[in-house]
Amino acid sequence: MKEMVSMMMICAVIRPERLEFVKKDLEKAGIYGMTIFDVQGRGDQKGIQLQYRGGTMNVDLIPKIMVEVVVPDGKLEETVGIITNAARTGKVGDGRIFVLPVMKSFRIRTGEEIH
Amino acid sequence: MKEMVSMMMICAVIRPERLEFVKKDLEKAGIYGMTIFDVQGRGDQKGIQLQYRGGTMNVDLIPKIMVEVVVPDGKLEETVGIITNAARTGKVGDGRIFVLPVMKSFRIRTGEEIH
Amino acid sequence: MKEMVSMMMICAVIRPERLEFVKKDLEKAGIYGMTIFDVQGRGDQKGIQLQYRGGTMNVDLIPKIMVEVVVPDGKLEETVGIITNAARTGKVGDGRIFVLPVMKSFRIRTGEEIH
Amino acid sequence: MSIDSGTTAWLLISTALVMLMTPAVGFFYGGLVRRKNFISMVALSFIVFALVSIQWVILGYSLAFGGDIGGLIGNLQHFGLEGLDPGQGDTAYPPLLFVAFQLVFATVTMAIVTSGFAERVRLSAFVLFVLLWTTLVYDPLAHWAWGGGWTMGLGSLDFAGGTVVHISSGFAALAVALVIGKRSGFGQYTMEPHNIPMTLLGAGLLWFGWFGFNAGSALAANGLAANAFLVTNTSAAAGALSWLFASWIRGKPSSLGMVSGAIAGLVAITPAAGFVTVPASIVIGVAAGLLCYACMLWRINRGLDESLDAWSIHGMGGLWGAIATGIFAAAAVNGFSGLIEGNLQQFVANVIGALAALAYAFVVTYILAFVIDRVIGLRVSEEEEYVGLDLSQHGERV
Amino acid sequence: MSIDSGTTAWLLISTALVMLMTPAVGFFYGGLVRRKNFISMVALSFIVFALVSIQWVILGYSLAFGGDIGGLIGNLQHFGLEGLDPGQGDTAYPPLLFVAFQLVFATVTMAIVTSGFAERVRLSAFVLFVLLWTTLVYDPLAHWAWGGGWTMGLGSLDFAGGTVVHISSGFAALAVALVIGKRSGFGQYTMEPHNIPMTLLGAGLLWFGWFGFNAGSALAANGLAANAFLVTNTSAAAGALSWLFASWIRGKPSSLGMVSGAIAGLVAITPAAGFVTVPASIVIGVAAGLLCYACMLWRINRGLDESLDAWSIHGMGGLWGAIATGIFAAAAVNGFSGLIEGNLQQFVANVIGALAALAYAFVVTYILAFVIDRVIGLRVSEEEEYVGLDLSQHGERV
Amino acid sequence: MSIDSGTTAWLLISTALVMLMTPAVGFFYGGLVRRKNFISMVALSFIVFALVSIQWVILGYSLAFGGDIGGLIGNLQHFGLEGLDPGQGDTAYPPLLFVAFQLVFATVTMAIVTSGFAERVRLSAFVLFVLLWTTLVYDPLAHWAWGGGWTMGLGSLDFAGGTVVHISSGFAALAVALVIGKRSGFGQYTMEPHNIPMTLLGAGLLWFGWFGFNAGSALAANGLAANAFLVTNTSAAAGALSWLFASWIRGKPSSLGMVSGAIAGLVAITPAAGFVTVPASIVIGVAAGLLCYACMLWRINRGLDESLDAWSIHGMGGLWGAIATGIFAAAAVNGFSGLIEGNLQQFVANVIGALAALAYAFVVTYILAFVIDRVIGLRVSEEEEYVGLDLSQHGERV
Ligand SMILES: Nc1ncnc2c1ncn2[C@@H]1O[C@H](COP(=O)(O)OP(=O)(O)O)[C@@H](O)[C@H]1O
Ligand SMILES: Nc1ncnc2c1ncn2[C@@H]1O[C@H](COP(=O)(O)OP(=O)(O)O)[C@@H](O)[C@H]1O
Ligand SMILES: Nc1ncnc2c1ncn2[C@@H]1O[C@H](COP(=O)(O)OP(=O)(O)O)[C@@H](O)[C@H]1O
Repeated sequence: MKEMVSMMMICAVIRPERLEFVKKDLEKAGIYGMTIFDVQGRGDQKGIQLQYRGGTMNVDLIPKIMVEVVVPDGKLEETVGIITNAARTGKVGDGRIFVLPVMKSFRIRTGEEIH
Repeated sequence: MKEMVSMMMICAVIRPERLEFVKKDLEKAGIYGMTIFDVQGRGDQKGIQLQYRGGTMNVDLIPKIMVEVVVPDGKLEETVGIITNAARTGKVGDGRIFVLPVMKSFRIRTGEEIH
Repeated sequence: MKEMVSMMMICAVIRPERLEFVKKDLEKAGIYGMTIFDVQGRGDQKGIQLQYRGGTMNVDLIPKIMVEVVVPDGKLEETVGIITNAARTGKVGDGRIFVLPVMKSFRIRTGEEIH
Repeated sequence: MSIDSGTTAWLLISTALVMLMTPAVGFFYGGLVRRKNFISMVALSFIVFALVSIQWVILGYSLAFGGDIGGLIGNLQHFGLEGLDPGQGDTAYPPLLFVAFQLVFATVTMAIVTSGFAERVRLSAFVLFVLLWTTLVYDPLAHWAWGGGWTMGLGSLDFAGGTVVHISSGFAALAVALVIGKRSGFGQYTMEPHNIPMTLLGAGLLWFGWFGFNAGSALAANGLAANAFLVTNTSAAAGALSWLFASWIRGKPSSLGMVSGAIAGLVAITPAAGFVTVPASIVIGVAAGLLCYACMLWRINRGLDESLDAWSIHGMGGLWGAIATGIFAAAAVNGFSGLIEGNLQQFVANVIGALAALAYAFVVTYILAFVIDRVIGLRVSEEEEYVGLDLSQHGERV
Repeated sequence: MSIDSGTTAWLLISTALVMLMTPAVGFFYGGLVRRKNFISMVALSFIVFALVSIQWVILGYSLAFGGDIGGLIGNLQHFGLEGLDPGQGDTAYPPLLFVAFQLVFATVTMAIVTSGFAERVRLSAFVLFVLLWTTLVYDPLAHWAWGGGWTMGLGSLDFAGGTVVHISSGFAALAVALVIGKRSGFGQYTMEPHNIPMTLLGAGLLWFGWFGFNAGSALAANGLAANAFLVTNTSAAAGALSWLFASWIRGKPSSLGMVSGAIAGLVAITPAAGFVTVPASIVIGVAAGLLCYACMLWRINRGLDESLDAWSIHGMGGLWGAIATGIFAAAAVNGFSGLIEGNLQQFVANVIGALAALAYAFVVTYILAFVIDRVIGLRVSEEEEYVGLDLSQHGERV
Repeated sequence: MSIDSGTTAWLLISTALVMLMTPAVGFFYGGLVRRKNFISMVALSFIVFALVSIQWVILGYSLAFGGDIGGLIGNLQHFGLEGLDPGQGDTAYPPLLFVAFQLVFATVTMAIVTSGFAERVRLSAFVLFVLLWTTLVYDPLAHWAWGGGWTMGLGSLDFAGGTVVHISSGFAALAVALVIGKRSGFGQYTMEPHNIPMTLLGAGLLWFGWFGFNAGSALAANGLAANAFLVTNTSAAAGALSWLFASWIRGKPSSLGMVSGAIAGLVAITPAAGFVTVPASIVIGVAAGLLCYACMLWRINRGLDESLDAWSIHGMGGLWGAIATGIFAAAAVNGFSGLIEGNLQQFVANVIGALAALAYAFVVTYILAFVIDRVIGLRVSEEEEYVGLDLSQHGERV
């Protein structure tokens, strides 16, 4: 598959308040292209436990931002590293990064394929 | 590819009103991690036909929820089964599940790779 | 991989105002299924530069629409072509198309796998 | 009697304040439904306002305030506002202004009823229902209580519309809900309010408009209006707090609970506003919040889909208010005594007035809704309901 | 003449009600544009309010209501409100209150004009335009109709601003739209209203505020005010229903159509409110809804991007209202007769007054917009327009 | 003295207008916070309204307006509104109406203070704080300035609440913010306002309600009310423009800047509205916009998280207004002269009145917040704050 897939889509689920840092750090590394959208997520911790009088209340879907960055294979590690560092607070809920293979990639404006 | 890809991303487009059931059933099976967001979709039925006086009106984009769950290969079948059952009403518009290969997966908090 | 993957997910990031055209042209070609959602993106141009008095201001995240269409391998080229043509204005910001492999695909209503 | 400019100024602005309550009901309700029915819910309130505005000047005013026929209804002497001179009359305000002031009561009453139709009514059937309901239910009830009808003769006290407006609309909504049936999916999955801030906005505007409703009903800018104003506000605040704290004991104190309690307090003080003191209004408001909260819980437990709780808040709150008026009326305020001051007769008259309005509104509405449903169908199709009324009835989308 | 407290109370609150109409126009328009221009649209209305408020107390009031110069304009005797005593005057209300009441008319007129600028105006050019337009167009027209100018002398009737406010702003918006050009993409893809509930909110507040506008224009709390109040509401309701049903025949009955019809009815009754009866107001409202709907369809067919329909609703609705006043004026209401009561002269005077306002507003606005466009540029760059005015003009985002 | 209906009508509606300001503050603030705290912010304003409404009729009114005890506080003669007859009194309006009018001032003051609590307060602690603050801070200050207390005796002028309402709430918010601490993440990442249109809506309603606040404070419908009305509007407009243009020089002219400037202008004119002329109000408004803008920039630079700028706008704007009243008061308006007319004494009295309110409000609030924080905890847990107050305090979600 390595030979066939030369680009990767990095799907990073991050805390909304870390977006600015991720954007800036990617920019510094010359990585501008990205697509983001609002999501909600729960992780292995099953959300956040709120102390609530006698009992507790569980808020299980927490707002996050999904950042999708498509990069050539060679830039994968660097990009993942940058995002990880910029998005990390060290506390539960920092999120995940999933890397998906991209078979092909096109620029709509020109119709050309990007490699 | 099976050897290289050990995790799968399940992208399930479901009816918004079935989300609670999907969440609960996955929880029961010990599957907590998920990312969701609002989408709109049309299926092969080209949306919903509304009787409208003489004529008809076609509403072609219907609100849905996208549920993304990344699971290890071994849990794929079970997870798909749970979602399918929980999301099903039996009527047109129940949605689709697409399974995408995940090349790598990281936990941002620790930076570690997840297998 | 070709043998194992018989469907592809086309992820097209397009201008919101081109959505109608993309929808109509796909419809003409008999392609109805699609899932869309609102995203924001920046491309290699780092967003849009606004002349702003003495200085300039950079708006780097521009609203786009993500159109996801899952098609059998055989229809990939045609579909990409249709989307590209319908979404193109020829100006910077027209967007990208990324093609991801789909391992499996199910119809929730029936539980059947789609090929 | 010559026109008094101060009285007239107060009635003019009161009328405008009450007018605002109709769209406010729309926003209050609109925030509570699902996103796909937001526009529909607000639009219903505007449609009500437009239809009833026209019906009232042509027919409704005369049915309510025309010469009495057997204590039941007014005659057609004022059809098309015939015989009303804009400038003269035997009141300190112009007769036409009274027409306008009463008009906005008729509209907001009808708007409250939309609770029972929420998220599932066919627009064409709704238009028909509005025209018939306001004519067959509201106009007679207004005549009974204020236009020289039999409950007025009985001495039943209703300062600003506890029976005419709230009991009638609340129980009408219940009847409608029974006929039209539950929303598809009700009880199977949660139907969360999609835009709570819009409901809070509606609540704020309702509270604001209610000063015109109750203090305007003094029909003068005097001490009675001031009393009505202050007890109205006090009861609303008391209702908000009692519901808030009651729900806090059971779980989280929601903002929706708080404003529901405020509306409950406003409803309950409505018939009493010109008869009770401020301390009594605290009691009335606290009880209204608790009662309506309990009624809402009961309704939900029973699986009744009177969707936006017009019944538990307006119906039951109005019932409590009518009874409370018979209990707490204080001679010092307006010359009328209630049970506490030993006047059992007043209490009985008020109970009779309230139950009569309740029974009449419920029964006639039930029949009306039933007939319309059989003849042209009250409810949209399953697909239209699934897609939402915004799209299916108006071709619009939030 | 000594101050009457009732009259003064009514004018105070009427002024506040009309003040609310300017942000209401902002929300009405803001819901109709695309999301990226929502803040801009509301902000324009606030900017208008602030700028015209200052211009009016310094210069505008004097130009409109200062001593007459040749029937065309007022002199500068009240520059900076010079010579106006807060407490005394020859009216039953304080002179300063009249200044405030007229001020809010000037602001809302200007706010309506923003329709023609929607989603494409450069903020700096807009500021300049506002200051010049209110001085060169609004102030003279207000003088003509109400300040002792030539149309007033002619006997042309305009109770609350059909010519001064609506014809002038509607045709000004048309002129602006012609100069500034279509929004990029107009006619190529649909530009859907992004937030219909906010438009409905704006409509509700406009309807509410309009009671101050029309009934306040009686300048007294009396039978005339009551008449104006009731015909205003009736015409609005009639307009809402006629547009609703007309559009229902062609397709889905949209909530936007309904509130557009209500505004059309409110516009048309504005010049007539103090002169016509309730039955006449039904006719005026129904016709307004149908006419303005037809004008809107015509405009869209013609590919004209007068984006938010100030022209079809305020311009054409105002024109109809001015003419209708000449037709339906009834002596019983206010001593003036129209065509129906055989007074051709009144009809002619009203037509002349309306056409004069129309021509003056259109021509002067066109020249003004044209000159500003050439000198400093009225329109944002293509990129700024694409990104939206919220971001490009205000650096803000919904 | 017999009741005057015009005066009463104006006070009734003014009370309703001021009532609307409390939810308006909720929406103004709600749009400025992050989405997860929108409901909370609006709910706080409703809770304030309900709590203070009850406290006022039981205790607050008597503390503020009961018989004077040493110039510091009122006695309990009016506990539970004891001894107030709805109908009679020595004013042209009913005594109960004065209770209601003053009530809505107490509520809006408290609502402004929520700025310092934004996005991090525990609901139960807040309820306690409200009851104590309005009793220990607001009621005495109201007594000092209006109820026969020592600053009133001193001759310090405060027409509609510059010291009592604005200085006190602004500096109280500052004290609260110091005690409760910064929002987690403040200064590390941007916390953008999540719904600017709702803030603009709140601003529009505040501007509207402020006419009742200032012109209502004339306690009559006369020339003084008209003057207060017009200078209020003028100062608001001037403040909006000065902040707008000042921020334009530094960057984009934001809509939030503009409405903040308008509020600044409204705040500053509040104590002055019945004493200064229209030209002076332009100066007061322009200066208010610039001063409050500078204070906001200073606060942000200092890393102070008084989150929604009650301090810079109400606190500092109110301070400027109180001083400006001492400067610009013109005998022609209301018989009082300020510094400009050579009356140094007035200036000194006003400065003393302002500083006393400032010091008292700041110190007592600080102690109060500190004690509550130690005893039961003012702030939610880190998790609750992260999830947002809507969910964690109310169990609701936008
Ligand atoms: N298995 C999964 N599939 C899809 N999304 C996931 C999965 N696990 C976590 N996520 C996403 O990552 C987010 C953070 O996960 P969480 O477990 O809370 O953080 P952490 O990785 O710090 O333990 C979740 O809110 C969710 O959006
Ligand atoms: N080819 C496709 N590509 C992407 N999304 C699809 C595709 N087909 C269907 N979907 C998504 O699945 C949803 C349900 O599809 P639909 O055909 O209506 O249901 P059913 O599978 O019950 O026939 C659609 O709304 C859309 O979001
Ligand atoms: N590397 C990338 N990864 C993810 N999304 C991208 C990437 N590059 C571009 N995009 C998406 O495509 C959109 C258009 O890209 P842009 O570079 O502005 O257009 P063009 O392809 O015309 O140069 C962006 O707004 C973004 O959403």
